[in-house]
Amino acid sequence: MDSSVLRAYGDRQGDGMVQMSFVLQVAPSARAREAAKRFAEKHGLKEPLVATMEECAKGYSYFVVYGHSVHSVDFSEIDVPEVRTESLSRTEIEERIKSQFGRKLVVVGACTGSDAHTVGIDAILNYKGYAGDKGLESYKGFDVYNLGAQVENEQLAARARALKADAILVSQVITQRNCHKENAQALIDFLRAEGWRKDVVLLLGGPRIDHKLALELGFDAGFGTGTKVADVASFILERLEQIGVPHK
Amino acid sequence: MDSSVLRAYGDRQGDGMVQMSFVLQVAPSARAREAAKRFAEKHGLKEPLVATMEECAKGYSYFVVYGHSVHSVDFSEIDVPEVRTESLSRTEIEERIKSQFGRKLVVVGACTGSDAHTVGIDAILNYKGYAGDKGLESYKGFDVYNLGAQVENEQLAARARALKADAILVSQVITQRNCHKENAQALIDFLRAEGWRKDVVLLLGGPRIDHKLALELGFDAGFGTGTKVADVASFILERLEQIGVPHK
Amino acid sequence: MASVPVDLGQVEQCRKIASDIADDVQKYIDRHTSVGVERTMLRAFGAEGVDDQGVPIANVAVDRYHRAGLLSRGISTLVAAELLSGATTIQDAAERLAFGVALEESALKITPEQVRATLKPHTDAAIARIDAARIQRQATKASYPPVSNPLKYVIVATGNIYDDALQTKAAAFAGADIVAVIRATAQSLLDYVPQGATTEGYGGTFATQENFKIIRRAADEASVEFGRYIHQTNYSSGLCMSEIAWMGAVERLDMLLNDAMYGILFRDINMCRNFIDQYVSRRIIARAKIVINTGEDNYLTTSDAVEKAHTVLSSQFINEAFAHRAGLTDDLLGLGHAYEIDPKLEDSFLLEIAQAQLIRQIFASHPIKWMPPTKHKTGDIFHSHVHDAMFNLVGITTNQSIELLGMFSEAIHNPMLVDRYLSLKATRYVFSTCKHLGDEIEFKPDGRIAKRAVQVLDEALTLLREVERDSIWESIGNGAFADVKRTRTGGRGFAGVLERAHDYANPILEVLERGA
Amino acid sequence: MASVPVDLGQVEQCRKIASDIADDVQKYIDRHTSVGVERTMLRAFGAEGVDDQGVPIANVAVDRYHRAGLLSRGISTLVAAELLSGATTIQDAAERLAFGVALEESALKITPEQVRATLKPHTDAAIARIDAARIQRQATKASYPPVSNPLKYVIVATGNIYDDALQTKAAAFAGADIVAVIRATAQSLLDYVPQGATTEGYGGTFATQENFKIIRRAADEASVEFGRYIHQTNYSSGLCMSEIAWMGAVERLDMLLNDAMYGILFRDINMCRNFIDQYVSRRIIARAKIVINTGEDNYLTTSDAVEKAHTVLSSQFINEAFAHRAGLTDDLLGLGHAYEIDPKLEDSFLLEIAQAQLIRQIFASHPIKWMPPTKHKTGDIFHSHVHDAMFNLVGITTNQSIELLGMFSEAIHNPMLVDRYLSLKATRYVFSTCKHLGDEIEFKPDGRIAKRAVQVLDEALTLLREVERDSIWESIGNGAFADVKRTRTGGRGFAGVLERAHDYANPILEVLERGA
Ligand code: B12
Ligand code: B12
Ligand SMILES: Cc1ncc(COP(=O)(O)O)c(C=O)c1O
Ligand SMILES: Cc1ncc(COP(=O)(O)O)c(C=O)c1O
Repeated sequence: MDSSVLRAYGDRQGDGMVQMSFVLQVAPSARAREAAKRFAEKHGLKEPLVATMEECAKGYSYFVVYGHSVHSVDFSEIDVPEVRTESLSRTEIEERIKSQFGRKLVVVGACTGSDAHTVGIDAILNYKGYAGDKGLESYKGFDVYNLGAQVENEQLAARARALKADAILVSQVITQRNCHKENAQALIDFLRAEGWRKDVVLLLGGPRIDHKLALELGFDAGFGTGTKVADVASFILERLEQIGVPHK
Repeated sequence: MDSSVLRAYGDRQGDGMVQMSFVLQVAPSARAREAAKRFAEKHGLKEPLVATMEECAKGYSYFVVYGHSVHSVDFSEIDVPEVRTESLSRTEIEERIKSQFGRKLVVVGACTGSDAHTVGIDAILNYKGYAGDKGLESYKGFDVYNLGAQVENEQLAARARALKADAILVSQVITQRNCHKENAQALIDFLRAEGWRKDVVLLLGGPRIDHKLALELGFDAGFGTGTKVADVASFILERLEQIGVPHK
Repeated sequence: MASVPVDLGQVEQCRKIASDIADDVQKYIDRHTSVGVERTMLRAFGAEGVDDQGVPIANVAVDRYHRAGLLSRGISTLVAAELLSGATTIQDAAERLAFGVALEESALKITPEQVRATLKPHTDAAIARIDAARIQRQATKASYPPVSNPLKYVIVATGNIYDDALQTKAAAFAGADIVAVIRATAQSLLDYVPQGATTEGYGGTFATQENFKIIRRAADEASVEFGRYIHQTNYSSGLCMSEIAWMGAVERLDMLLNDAMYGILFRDINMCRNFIDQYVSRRIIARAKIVINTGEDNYLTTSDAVEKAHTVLSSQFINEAFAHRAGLTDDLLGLGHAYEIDPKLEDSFLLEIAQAQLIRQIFASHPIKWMPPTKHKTGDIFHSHVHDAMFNLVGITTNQSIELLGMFSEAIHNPMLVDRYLSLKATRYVFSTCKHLGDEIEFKPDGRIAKRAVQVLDEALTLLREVERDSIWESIGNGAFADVKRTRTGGRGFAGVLERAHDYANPILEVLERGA
Repeated sequence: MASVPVDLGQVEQCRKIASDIADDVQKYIDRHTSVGVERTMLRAFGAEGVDDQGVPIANVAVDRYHRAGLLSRGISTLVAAELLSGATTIQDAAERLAFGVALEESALKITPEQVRATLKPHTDAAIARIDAARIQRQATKASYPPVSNPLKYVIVATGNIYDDALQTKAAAFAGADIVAVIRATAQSLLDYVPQGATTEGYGGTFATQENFKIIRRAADEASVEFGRYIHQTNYSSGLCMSEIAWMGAVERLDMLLNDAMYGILFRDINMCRNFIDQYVSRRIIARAKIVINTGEDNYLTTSDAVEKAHTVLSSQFINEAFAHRAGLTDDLLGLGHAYEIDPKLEDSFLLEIAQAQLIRQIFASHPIKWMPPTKHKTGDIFHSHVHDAMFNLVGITTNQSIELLGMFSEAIHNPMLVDRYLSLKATRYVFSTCKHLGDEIEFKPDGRIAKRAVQVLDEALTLLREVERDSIWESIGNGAFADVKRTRTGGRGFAGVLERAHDYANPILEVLERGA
């Protein structure tokens, strides 16, 4: 077998074992069990085993099914953008800011739109950080402005401009009906219209954000679940070096 | 929408939401996440959300994915045999045995082959039963012989014949490599060869047994998880009345 | 019953300080009103409907006179003036206020006494509506067998109120005692209450009076079907907190999320506005005998739950003090707290028990609201389910009153039907298998659990002293709660705050303040 | 540490009675041997290989002389005879015994002393092999940091030993301390040990010497990789229990499932055969200082766990008594018990705690083996995971020693890689979050937990008295344990039991019996 072809792994190479759970609008019965089995089969599960069938609401059944999936993906064909910056240590970051810029880098961040989930952006920006990983404020080389929650794009842009921000950090946690995409996109449009999009590093973050999405929306990078502060700092540095921001 | 067409139900009619979990032989990475997403898509999941990706063994990742399944099953097309005997009450059973047969019905049961899982057959046969549902032994109308575990088919057949059994009850819990099917089938073949298959009610039971399978193997009925004693008694009665077993 | 050591002297001091803190604010409250409060009164008199843009008439009328600078006399004064100038009904008066010829200065030359007299029948009717709803609700509830604590509380949030109704029944089927319909993400920032039944919500379903009715009907049907009283909950929070309190009161809601400070901290609602609105909302809630759920649990989703445990307790004393000032009795105070300590922390379970037990003992006659882990949940739904089981265990062992059930899909989506089903199933199991655990164990008097409880109360007292020293206005400015800092004039809705004129009148509020 | 009241006088009585019960059987054991025992000795001397049908030479030789009626002198006597008649090596002797010219009566005219003398170097070598393996194992283990209780024990069961090896490493990666390779369903009924590496097992992988080696290598590699000692376990049970004990001893297994009565009750192995075999297997295990795991947990998968809790305790006393007679010390006795009470039973958690704590206290210096819920598991994997969490909680709170991890897929299949991963993750979480819970609580001295513990010990004593009165042979006949009834001459393998001749010799067993 081509080693780049991935199949599900239960306990032995190639067994294709996957687990599914779902609800069908039918009360438990032998026919309902058969329906669940066929439903699983439609997904490409061979020899599906209906492990449980329980009435979870009147006239609805909940099923857990195991089966051998016939599907596979070719890993060699998958190419997604990843943030490839090498992650620097705290000392490296501090030194490089000193040597390359000779001044503090200004960073402005917010949780925008109607989103009030500040914990993520605080984790990246605030001194205290999250789970022992201290935020950018704890670095001598950064001057940090955290505008908090529910900040409108215009407001964020205005503050960033006034502060001569080197980087703008946007957090989007609420993703219902893709409001995060619209909202993030709107910021980019606004900065472009104002003509200074290119002068600033723009980062997007949140649990449902990935680098690919951020790039598509016009950001320089995207950071998802479990992002470490040093990774963000390293990326900002590298990117600023690329766009050649002057020693203000 | 045709109301007999079943789609998965998350929280709103037609949302098709299903949950899957599986392991792929790849370490966590953005590419691995994308692989999981595509893998889910192959199963017919639209907009799959990879909720978690964790390294569960060196070089293996475990994923939980949610997505909107495009599949459906037409419930009206599903027709599986079900044990349709009306379940009688204890008093009804006792009275009917008295009136229809005027004697005790002889029942012989065992857990056959290398299978040693007696709890299920004990639940059906022994006085004590299981979870408050007392076994056939607790009925005046039944004369019960429980041969226990690991009983060979020949042994079971011989005892049943000697005891002039009205019904033989076989339990099969172990199903690895379909050993239950082979083993159950072998009993039927043996009885057929001996020429008295038709004179006795033959029941198969166990957590992986269903009526359909039991019929296919040549039994009169199959009983799965959660079987109630009264259902079994009712079926035996009805079936004996059908085949017209004499008042011995 | 297992217990932790509680210094009753310290508790008394905390209560005393919280009282002083609230008194300071209450003076401010009593001199002010807000557009939200006035809209509430207009609705309470019976004004209904929206304009051709869908803006509620209550808003149109109140905003118009607020702009005109005449609202400081109170909308009741204006209604009375319209009635005296020929309006035939409250609705007619409201429509005139909204769209009619602007009232002349002269029409306002009525005294508060005249206002009260003119509005007397309408004031009585408003109060009677609350009372009738309360009586009906209490009678219905009494007709079912009592349920033992913790009550099992789940949320539904499909965005479509008819689906929500279906899910309400499904939740009841699966064993829920309380169903809350979650609101759309930004409703708390809307300075009006949407109208009618919602079928296209945004991560939740709007709180509207019609929606309340639809869910009440579903819950009532479920009560009959399952022989258990099904409680209904919604949010009296945000810029319309007092209007929603009114709607909840007359539509027979059993509980309302309602907090003296949540809006300030988590929704950036202006402090002044929020303090005024919470007071009036609570006056209504007190009359309706609805149980409130406060929001201190949110502090721990924001700050670290070990470091900031005491902020929850301090805030509960403050919430209690504010509530007492609005006529709420202890049996209506569902003070919020939560199981939010980082599960990776060794012995974190002991800290959770300590906190839960401490709060249970300090607020012994209060229907404590106990929130599940959320912040440290991940997309690993299997593990998340176990995390919730540990939470359930603390809930039953420390005898919490109202338990919001954890959902294994917390980090992923609003709970689906089956998520709720499985959560209820697991909770029923833990509650039953551990039914008398709390009665059977004792905590070592000098052990980790006891010490933690002592420490949290200590720290809470210290924080309360600081808040008293600085005043609550300043303390919120310094980030005393949830690490969030707000200023007195910042935040949303400040423009809707106004000082009461010396001849301000609010007959409904006056009756509520006088009590039965 | 929380504790339940234990009447030490009752405990002493239980021990005394169990001793008497075992003494009675031991008299029988000392006068008999079995084909299994004799095969073990032949292997221990160094006989290897299979015939052209794949039947082990040990079987061919032993069966041949058993049929010939000459086995009552012991296979050692026959080996010595072959050596004295010209066989050059043990292997040569064994092959002659298997395939060669049958020994003449005259060749057997050697005395036990001659047998011992002739076999001295081989006996010494056999013992030295055990000792060397033990020393190596202990040294390796000592080179890693000690692990705290409960040890986390998982099973692998792919049917292919190379996959099992891979899964062993995966389990170690996820935090397992102990890995057991489950055997194929019917191996215990085989009267021979299969040979070589297994790649096509039936719901498990055969216990073979080669398989033991392969897993030991994987576990050793994992120990190095993860800096934690990974223990290996298998089953010394069934018709080959003593042979497998030997293999386990020399292949450096850390634990063996080994019980004085399991085979009788759950495998319908003949009582006489099983008692003889367990004794010899334990003599070897004692020398190797392997920890045994007894099988009382199985009683509760068969009978009701509330009604029959005391049968577990009674049987543990009996297993202990048998073990002492075979030279096993308490630190090697992993007495089994289980969390098998119907979870639907109110307060079942209290009963589980009571039992777990009682056994922990009575067998305070024993490495108790604690088994997860299995019987009441269903295919609802989410719920099953929660059920296991409650089990884990009792494990850490009552400080069990060896905990078999529950699997959420228990009712479905042998655990897959991810099932094990999730179970380990959840167990690590519960153990850590509740690390010192047991130190922090006390059980009410007269509460439900305490009373239950007292009751179980009471009933255990009563049952032991009955067993003593009736003898164990009769008691098993009456269904005293696991509701299973067996007769003295019924069951499998009785034909392989034989009385020792007056000049029976078994030099290896003699050394083992003499001890160091
Ligand atoms: C805490 C919390 C809250 C708190 C927020 C408190 C606060 N001050 O932030 C409160 C209680 C107020 C709250 C309210 C609501 N919440 Co909320 N909440 C959560 C919760 C439990 C945890 C989020 C969190 O703090 N995670 C910890 C942080 C550290 O992780 P993170 O945000 O992912 O951040 C990391 C990375 O993503 C990254 N990152 C994040 N941002 C950025 C930005 C940049 C530039 C970079 C580089 C990196 C980066 O770095 C961080 C560190 O690694 C989640 C569920 C969950 N467990 O995820 C729900 C959740 C996010 N909430 C949700 C919802 C729906 C709401 C409400 C709308 C509910 C309602 N209807 O009333 C309200 C409204 C809030 C609003 N308008 O925004 C949903 C969102 C669904 C969705 N995807 O749209 C969730 C998933 C819960 C659920 N199951 O429904 N919530
Ligand atoms: C208890 C148990 C044991 C006990 C059995 C004790 C005993 N005296 O029966 C012990 C510990 C000895 C045991 C051993 C083994 N077990 Co086991 N065991 C179980 C367990 C935990 C519960 C089964 C049970 O008792 N259920 C309760 C009864 C009441 O339910 P039931 O059997 O379904 O019976 C009901 C119906 O099915 C029906 N019914 C059943 N039979 C019949 C017959 C008739 C005629 C009728 C009408 C109805 C009927 O009515 C009953 C009442 O409603 C299951 C896991 C689980 N939770 O299901 C594993 C399980 C069945 N065991 C399993 C295995 C692999 C083994 C072993 C092979 C493990 C090993 N490698 O060592 C051994 C060997 C046993 C052997 N040779 O048979 C697997 C089987 C996998 C498979 N499908 O093939 C399971 C699923 C565990 C797992 N996850 O791997 N086991
Ligand atoms: C007191 C209170 N109000 C309201 C909410 C809900 O938020 P929103 O105002 O967005 O509806 C919460 C959520 O936890 C709360 O605790
Ligand atoms: C002591 C003992 N031996 C063996 C086994 C396993 O069964 P088998 O003999 O089929 O390998 C168990 C299972 O629980 C056991 O407890």
